[in-house]
Amino acid sequence: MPDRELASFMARLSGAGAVVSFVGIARGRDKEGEIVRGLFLDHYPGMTEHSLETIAAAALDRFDIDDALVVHRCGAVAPGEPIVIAAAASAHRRAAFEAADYLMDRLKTEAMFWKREDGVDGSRWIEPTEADRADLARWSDPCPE
Amino acid sequence: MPDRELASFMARLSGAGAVVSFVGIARGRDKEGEIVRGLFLDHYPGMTEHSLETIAAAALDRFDIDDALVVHRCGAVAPGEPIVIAAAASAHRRAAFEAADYLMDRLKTEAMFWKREDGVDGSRWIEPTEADRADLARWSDPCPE
Amino acid sequence: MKILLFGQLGERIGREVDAALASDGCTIAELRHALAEQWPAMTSDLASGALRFAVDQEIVDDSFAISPGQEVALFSVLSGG
Amino acid sequence: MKILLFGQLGERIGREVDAALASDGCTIAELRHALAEQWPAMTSDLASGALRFAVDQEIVDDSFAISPGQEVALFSVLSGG
Repeated sequence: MPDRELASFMARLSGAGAVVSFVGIARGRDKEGEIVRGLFLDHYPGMTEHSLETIAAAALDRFDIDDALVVHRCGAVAPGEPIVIAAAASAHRRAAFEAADYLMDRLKTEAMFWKREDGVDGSRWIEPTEADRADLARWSDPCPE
Repeated sequence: MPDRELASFMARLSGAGAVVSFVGIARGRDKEGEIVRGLFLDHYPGMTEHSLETIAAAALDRFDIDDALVVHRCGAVAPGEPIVIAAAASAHRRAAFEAADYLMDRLKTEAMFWKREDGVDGSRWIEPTEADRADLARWSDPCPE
Repeated sequence: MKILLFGQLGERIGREVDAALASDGCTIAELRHALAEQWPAMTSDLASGALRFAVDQEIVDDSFAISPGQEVALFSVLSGG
Repeated sequence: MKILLFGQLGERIGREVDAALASDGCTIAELRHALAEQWPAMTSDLASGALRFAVDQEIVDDSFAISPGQEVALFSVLSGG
């Protein structure tokens, strides 16, 4: 549950003034507006966790943040249920906002999941959208590393 | 507590795919690095709440979001305690990120509070910083209303 | 007439002061003048233009005429959230 | 040799398949060829270049030589989070 994840993330901070968190929720409609009965997120135990850790570590490297959190569901997820929480903590709010935004843009394309939408008329496996790829490209400008 | 506020905000949503929340935490050091023992937030019952509602309503007007939340502490706040939670929920994540960022920029300058930092060598009443005013000015470009 | 004060002003002068002034049709300009006379510690604040008045929880300007029974508040610069 | 499959490929072919191939020094290129022969349903995927192999949880290229006992996985395009 995202609220408990947020509480435990905040409990481990010391000195941060700002925490930005993102919660992604499974939607009951697909991109075409058709009903989605549920999602199934296939993953590769070990490599999937490593992909999430790599993304969190990149955010810690790139932004002036104290801590970063990525928790992702796998397996079956029903509409309305949270899929992911990503959060960043920093002294001042701008860095936390940017880092959380960055975490999500990378997670949407690079998190190691294979996602199936189960609709009324069958299922389909989905790939990152062009919009997801464009969001990620926002960060490829020379960065303040 | 921000985690409970987030949980109840999420419980009232239906159909949103993205929730971005900001939690501000009282810091134990002031801008000069001096120890802060506590904050006191004076407020004007009625008008202060109205100022928060006005800011939330402006975010709902300006961005493609389903819901917005602003909860602010008043009175005595100890270092490490949360002061504010602001959140926005939307179908897609970009609008929620922008709205949460906007809520905070407005709250930092326009929320009707008078804030005193109690340090080791006395207290001082504080005003929005130049950085806060510059953050707010980011939103004064022609907006997508 | 009762005036509510907040923040630094409330701490220095009092969170609620009683201005020696009839509230019957008195304007904000007249109130500003009366407060400066009664509390010299507020004079420079009142002259600086940094203070704003609210009547019944709405910000008003100097020409506003206060009716009896209205809630009057005097704000120094906000800190924000 | 056991191969782990995920996502759509795992659903179509099986989440774990046993390639008729000695794992003793076989390269990824050889494995790709053997899989295409054994599962014609994978041939177009394997030819498209959209699939990637991982050995012991590291992405490897076609020249990589698999040692006995290593964990081999075949990925189709990720969906992301």
